[in-house]
Amino acid sequence: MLKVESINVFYGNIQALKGVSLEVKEGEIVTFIGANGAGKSTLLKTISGLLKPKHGDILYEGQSIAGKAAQMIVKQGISHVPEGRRIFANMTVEENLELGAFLRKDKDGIREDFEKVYHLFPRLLERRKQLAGTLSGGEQQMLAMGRALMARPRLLLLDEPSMGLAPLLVKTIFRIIEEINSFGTTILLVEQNANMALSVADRAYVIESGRVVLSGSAEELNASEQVKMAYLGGH
Amino acid sequence: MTTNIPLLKADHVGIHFGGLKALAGVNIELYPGELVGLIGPNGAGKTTFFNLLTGVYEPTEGSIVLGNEKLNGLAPYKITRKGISRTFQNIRLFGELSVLDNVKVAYHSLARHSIFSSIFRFPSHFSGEKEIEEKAIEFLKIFKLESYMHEKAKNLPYGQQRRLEIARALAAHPKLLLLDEPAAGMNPQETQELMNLIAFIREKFHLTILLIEHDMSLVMGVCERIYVLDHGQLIAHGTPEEIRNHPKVIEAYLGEEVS
Amino acid sequence: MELIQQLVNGISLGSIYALIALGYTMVYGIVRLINFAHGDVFMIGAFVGFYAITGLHLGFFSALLLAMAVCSLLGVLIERIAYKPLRNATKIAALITAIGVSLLIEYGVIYIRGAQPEAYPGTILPDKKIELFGVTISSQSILILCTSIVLMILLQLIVHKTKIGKAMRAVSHDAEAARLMGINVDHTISATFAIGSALAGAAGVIFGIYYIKIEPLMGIIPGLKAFVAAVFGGIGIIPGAMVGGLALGVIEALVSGLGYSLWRDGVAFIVLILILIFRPSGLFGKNVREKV
Amino acid sequence: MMTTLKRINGFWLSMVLALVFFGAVHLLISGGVLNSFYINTLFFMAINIILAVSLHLIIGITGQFSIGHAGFLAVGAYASAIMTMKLQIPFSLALLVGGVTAAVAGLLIGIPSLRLKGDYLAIATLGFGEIVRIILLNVDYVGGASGMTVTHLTSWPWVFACLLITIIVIANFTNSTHGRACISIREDEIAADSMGINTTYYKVAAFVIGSFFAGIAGGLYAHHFYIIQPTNFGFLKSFDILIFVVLGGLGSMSGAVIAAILLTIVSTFLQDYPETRMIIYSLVLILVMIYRPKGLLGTRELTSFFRLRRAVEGGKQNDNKHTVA
Amino acid sequence: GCKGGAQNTGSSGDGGGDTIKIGANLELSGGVASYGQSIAEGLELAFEEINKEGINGKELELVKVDNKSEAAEATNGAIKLISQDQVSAIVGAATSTNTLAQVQVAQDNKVPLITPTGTNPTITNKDGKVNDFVFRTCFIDPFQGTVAAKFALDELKVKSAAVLIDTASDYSKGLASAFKKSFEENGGKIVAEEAYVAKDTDFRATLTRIKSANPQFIFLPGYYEEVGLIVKQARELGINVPIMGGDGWDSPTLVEIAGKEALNNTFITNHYSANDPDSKIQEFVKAFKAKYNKTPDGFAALGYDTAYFLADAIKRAGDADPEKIKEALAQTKDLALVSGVLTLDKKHDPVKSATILEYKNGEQQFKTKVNP
Ligand SMILES: Nc1ncnc2c1ncn2[C@@H]1O[C@H](COP(=O)(O)OP(=O)(O)OP(=O)(O)O)[C@@H](O)[C@H]1O
Ligand SMILES: Nc1ncnc2c1ncn2[C@@H]1O[C@H](COP(=O)(O)OP(=O)(O)OP(=O)(O)O)[C@@H](O)[C@H]1O
Ligand SMILES: CC(C)C[C@H](N)C(=O)O
Ligand SMILES: [Mg+2]
Ligand SMILES: [Mg+2]
Repeated sequence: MLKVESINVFYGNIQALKGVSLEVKEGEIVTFIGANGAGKSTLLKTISGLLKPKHGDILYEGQSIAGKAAQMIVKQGISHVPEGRRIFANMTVEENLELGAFLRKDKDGIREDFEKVYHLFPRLLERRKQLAGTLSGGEQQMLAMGRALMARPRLLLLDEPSMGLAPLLVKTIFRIIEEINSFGTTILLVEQNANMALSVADRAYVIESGRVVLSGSAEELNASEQVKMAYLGGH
Repeated sequence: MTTNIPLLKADHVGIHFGGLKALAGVNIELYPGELVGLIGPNGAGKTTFFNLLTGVYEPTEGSIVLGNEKLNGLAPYKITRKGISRTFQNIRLFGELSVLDNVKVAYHSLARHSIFSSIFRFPSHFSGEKEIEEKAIEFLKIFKLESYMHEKAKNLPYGQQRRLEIARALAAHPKLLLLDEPAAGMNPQETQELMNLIAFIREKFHLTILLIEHDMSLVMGVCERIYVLDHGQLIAHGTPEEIRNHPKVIEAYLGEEVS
Repeated sequence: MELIQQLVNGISLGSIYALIALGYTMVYGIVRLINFAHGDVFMIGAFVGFYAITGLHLGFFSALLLAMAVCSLLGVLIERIAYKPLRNATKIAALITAIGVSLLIEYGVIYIRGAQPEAYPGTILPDKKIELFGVTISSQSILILCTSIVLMILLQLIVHKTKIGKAMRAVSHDAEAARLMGINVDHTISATFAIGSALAGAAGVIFGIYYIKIEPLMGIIPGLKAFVAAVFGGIGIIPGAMVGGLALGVIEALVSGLGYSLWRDGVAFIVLILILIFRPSGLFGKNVREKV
Repeated sequence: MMTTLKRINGFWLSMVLALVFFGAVHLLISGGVLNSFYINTLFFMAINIILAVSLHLIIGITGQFSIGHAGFLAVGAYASAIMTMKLQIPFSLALLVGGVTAAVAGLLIGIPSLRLKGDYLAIATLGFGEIVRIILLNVDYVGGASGMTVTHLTSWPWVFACLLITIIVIANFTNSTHGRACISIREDEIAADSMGINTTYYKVAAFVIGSFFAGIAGGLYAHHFYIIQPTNFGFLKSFDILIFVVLGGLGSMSGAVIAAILLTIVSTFLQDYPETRMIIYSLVLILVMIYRPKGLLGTRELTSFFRLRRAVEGGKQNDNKHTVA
Repeated sequence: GCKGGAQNTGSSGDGGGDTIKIGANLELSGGVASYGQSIAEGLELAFEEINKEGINGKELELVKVDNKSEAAEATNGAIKLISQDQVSAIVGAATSTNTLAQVQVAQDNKVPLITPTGTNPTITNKDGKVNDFVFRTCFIDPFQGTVAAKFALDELKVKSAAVLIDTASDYSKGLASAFKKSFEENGGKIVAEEAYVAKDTDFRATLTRIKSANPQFIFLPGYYEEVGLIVKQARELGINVPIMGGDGWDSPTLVEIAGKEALNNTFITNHYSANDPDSKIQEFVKAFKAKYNKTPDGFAALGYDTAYFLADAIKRAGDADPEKIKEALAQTKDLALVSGVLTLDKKHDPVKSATILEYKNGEQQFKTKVNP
């Protein structure tokens, strides 16, 4: 479904990604783990068109999307839930969700998806008219995910959805990720919380200083000594 | 729990922003030398509590007492000079300043030389600046940051930035150190290193530490006591063991199975 | 009676400020840039209207529309050439560029047509004096007031109810996140400048008709006043600009009416500073404390 | 100790260079080699540098976005002109009075308005500058709108001394714990506050010092220009000063100096092309900002390009006695 | 200061060659550009004529500087003319304020400064002392103000007046006080005194105040741009009493801004009238029309006259040395010019007549000529 072919990405003179390649198949949950500053967010931003790769290509369903404008990529069915949620704080929950469906014209479909999102996140239904900036961190995360779902994506990019969340909420969020996936949305998940991420993912990549250093099925990586040492903590 | 006189006593503290009651009736006592955790769901008011302690916001109710001095209404810099310093949930370093200068700033209140002596370069300027510089370098060594000394703070890797922030906070000579989610964005291994560092500085500087964290392995691992906030109110406090099994905490925060 | 007449004077002056302030505040609200060139776009609008009326012999409405169209184009052009390259630069750099653009427009116009003033023909819009209990109201000033109110409502509707308005607000809050929603940030910002500048253009024509005299530096003072008005009401807030403009006009008229006409601008600025000190985000602004 | 010694040496070296420059120009002037047109330009350049450096302390170092600097220039100009023209007080004292009056104005306006941030502070200072202008416009004692005629007293030694003192004082201030405190406010005010920095005090201090030197510049300006009028001190003048600071590179003192020199030359040179002068000037502004949005030098100092230690650091100076004693 | 002056004296004296440089520091753009442009046209016409014969074998060369109608620019311009162009004398500026901004420069550098139209008395005299390098070609405001006051009382038969002053202009302030003094001395009553600053556009609040004071007459000594707006807005507010001003009104722009209708029942004092049958005047009008294809206004005439005033002095001085020119200028006597016969009094002020004009349907109509 998505194929990234040895891309290089720069911030000015700093090279953040060095020849990264990867593949995501339809219906999978693929996770990316790696230390701070490894380049995980950069990778997602490049896929969703916020950054342009200097070399290499990104193929989505066989077509190249590398360097295309972000709004074109959204249109093709890739939604990105950015790091730090980035909800529109001065707008209501409902308006945030409406913006998620910005490019869509099918009124009925949008209404259906509203219901779907509210079903998935009943909390958001309660807070429909509340300004998003006054939501708690967990609620904001739900809103960010709901907003992305409103575009009816076929591929969902999630950047550290558990960051700064209470343990209880982390569990909820991961449950929802699996739920979304079970409805048929493919998911590319970036996480610090490697334990959790590996527990829901089918496959995983490990990234270090802009390079993919390891990849395999989630079980394989979970068992790998190298990964355990670096990312899973002692136990 | 080394002595019976609390270092810090927050008595019925609360604040509201417009209509929103962010904190209400919070009672917290910290004893010299303790390492205490503060946990709770997002938006529970943990950071806000730090902001009240450090004078960023003024409490609308209750009193905060450090030693035997009331802190209510004091400007943040005065509170810092009385002995509370902190790190921030979202790192707030002085990005354009060098790593060394970041620490030097925290030493500022120790400087004896006046603006005039600096402008006219009286001897006191040189001796004062020299003292600051030596102290700051000493500090960077403790935190193993001396090799980055002349680097701009904003160019440091994330983990080092967190470390520098703690170093800077310590350079202000606190009795009480407040750490707001120091492990956020760290992987388990980095978190482990951080735990060791915290334990180390507590010993070395005879600090009292109050720590906000969502990473339960860290909180349960190092804290002697834990306070739990929910919706601006204290819902529990006790030892890690007590908190882990506290029904209210499980319901509001930890969830069914404890990791 | 005199007091009421002064209020009338103040409101007509204030509605011109309001008209310019609307565009100012809208652009600021979306891109957080003090567009110092706004007053000069206003001046261009006045001149386009003038030439349209005297040269092309257009009527009021067609001249107005033409001026609005030219100005919105100009606004978009300014944004593309001078501000867009600086989107990621510091605010202050953008401010300096804005000052540069403002000077460029002023002196460009002087270079092209000279600095001499031009007088709008007095016959475009009939001006009837309406006498009410000894108070003289000109039909033009009523028209100006109505125009600004209508435009304010329209603008408020655009920003809050339409899709492009939602896009604008999204961009103003977080441009990158907006892009992830499929919003074309460049187009949205262009639209903002187009609408804001069209308003300035309209204000220019109306100013010309009301005050007759136009000249290349005419945008500086009204631009500054409108800016003050926008801040007064809470910059970025559309009804705030309206209220700020009217309040400024009334303050000025009252100060002059008391015989202190020379202190008029001084009082306006003192009120501004007091407002900023006691209500740092203006009358209608929400006082958002930085969350730490 | 060694580094201190080195710094002092560096300091004396630059002092010697400065004095050589001073002497050379002095000879050129008294020898009649420079005609008054060039002298005029030179004085303007120096006054502009003082203004640029004083605003640099407020905006570049402390991060307080003030765009009413012409207000302090005006206060200094009028205060010193009143001293010499109305009260027959010697020029040296008049200059000092100009500086002190401007500093007091800076204190009065700074305390309430420095609580504001960013654009709002900018607007408040802009308003303040306008208020100063309007007050001067309405005070008949200083001639109202027609202004005050002032005798020509500004001479090269005065200009040079003031310039040197300004640079030394502001550089010394910046390169000390006090300067660091100011920079930390610029970088993150809340964090600075939480590190024990009395942010209000330092913001006001920077404002007062900046205003003081703007006032000194005002004294030089008034006694150089034959006549001072409120219109000379409108917001466009403030913008001019702001432009020096931003164009040079926010946070870089040498940048501010270079920008002041370059722009003075540009606008003097352009005087011969009155029709296109402002057009070229504005294009220069726009293009520099587009291609170098951080200004000519960014935050770097000129000295860092030569890998030298900062030239102006350290030492007790006799020169300071002129203004302080 | 003085050194520079001594030095250019030298260079313009011997290095001057075949031309004598004369500076013109005028309002060629900005708020009162109409004055400066007229003066420049008059000057250029006269220079052409004078250069046909030459002065003592030399030609006059005009170096123009645009002061943009701003005082600071006027000072700058004077400095530039003296130090860079090393002119032998400066003509300008049109307005009193912009002339005053150059007085100190001229005095310090010892270069003669002649304003063709600056009518404020303090230009040539300050604190009872004559500025020995400063001259003018026109009458002064105390005279102009008196003429206006007498006209209002005697011809228009009004008893009360309001005065509206442009405080940014020394001319407006001086003329207003001359008017007030004379009006009150002769039995009139000033019922309102209000002020504005140049560049204002909305005067309705102030006019409303004046209206409620119910004056029979308004004296409005200002410049044409603001005057135009004021007259228009006054009429809009229903103020229909006669309004009178000085030479500052004289510009075609005034009519465009105020509109013909509003200008009815308004009067001004001025330097000359192109309709005056005097032969010297008609000759000038003809020559001017031939060159510029329009009727010269008072300022063009005064610019023209200033050139001859200066040429006469240079001839008598026999040299382009600024000091000598100054001496010669001060001794000017019975010089026949377009705007009347010019004799300088001890204060360097000419004694000349004034003309009163009335606006009818946007046209200036000659009313009377008043001799001092
Ligand atoms: N806007 C930027 N400008 C310059 N460098 C950047 C920028 N954003 C990221 N970088 C650099 O690129 C590298 C990769 O950053 P990225 O944000 O992709 O890391 P990450 O793996 O997502 O880390 P984290 O776990 O902290 O989110 C880092 O070295 C970072 O410093
Ligand atoms: N300056 C402010 N203005 C308005 N509301 C505020 C402000 N600061 C905090 N709040 C509100 O107070 C509540 C408590 O916020 P706080 O940041 O203390 O939560 P927290 O416990 O630190 O959460 P997290 O774990 O997500 O950091 C939230 O609802 C927040 O939106
Ligand atoms: C050109 C004239 C209208 C100038 C006027 N007489 C003055 O002294 O200012
Ligand atoms: Mg990331
Ligand atoms: Mg928090």
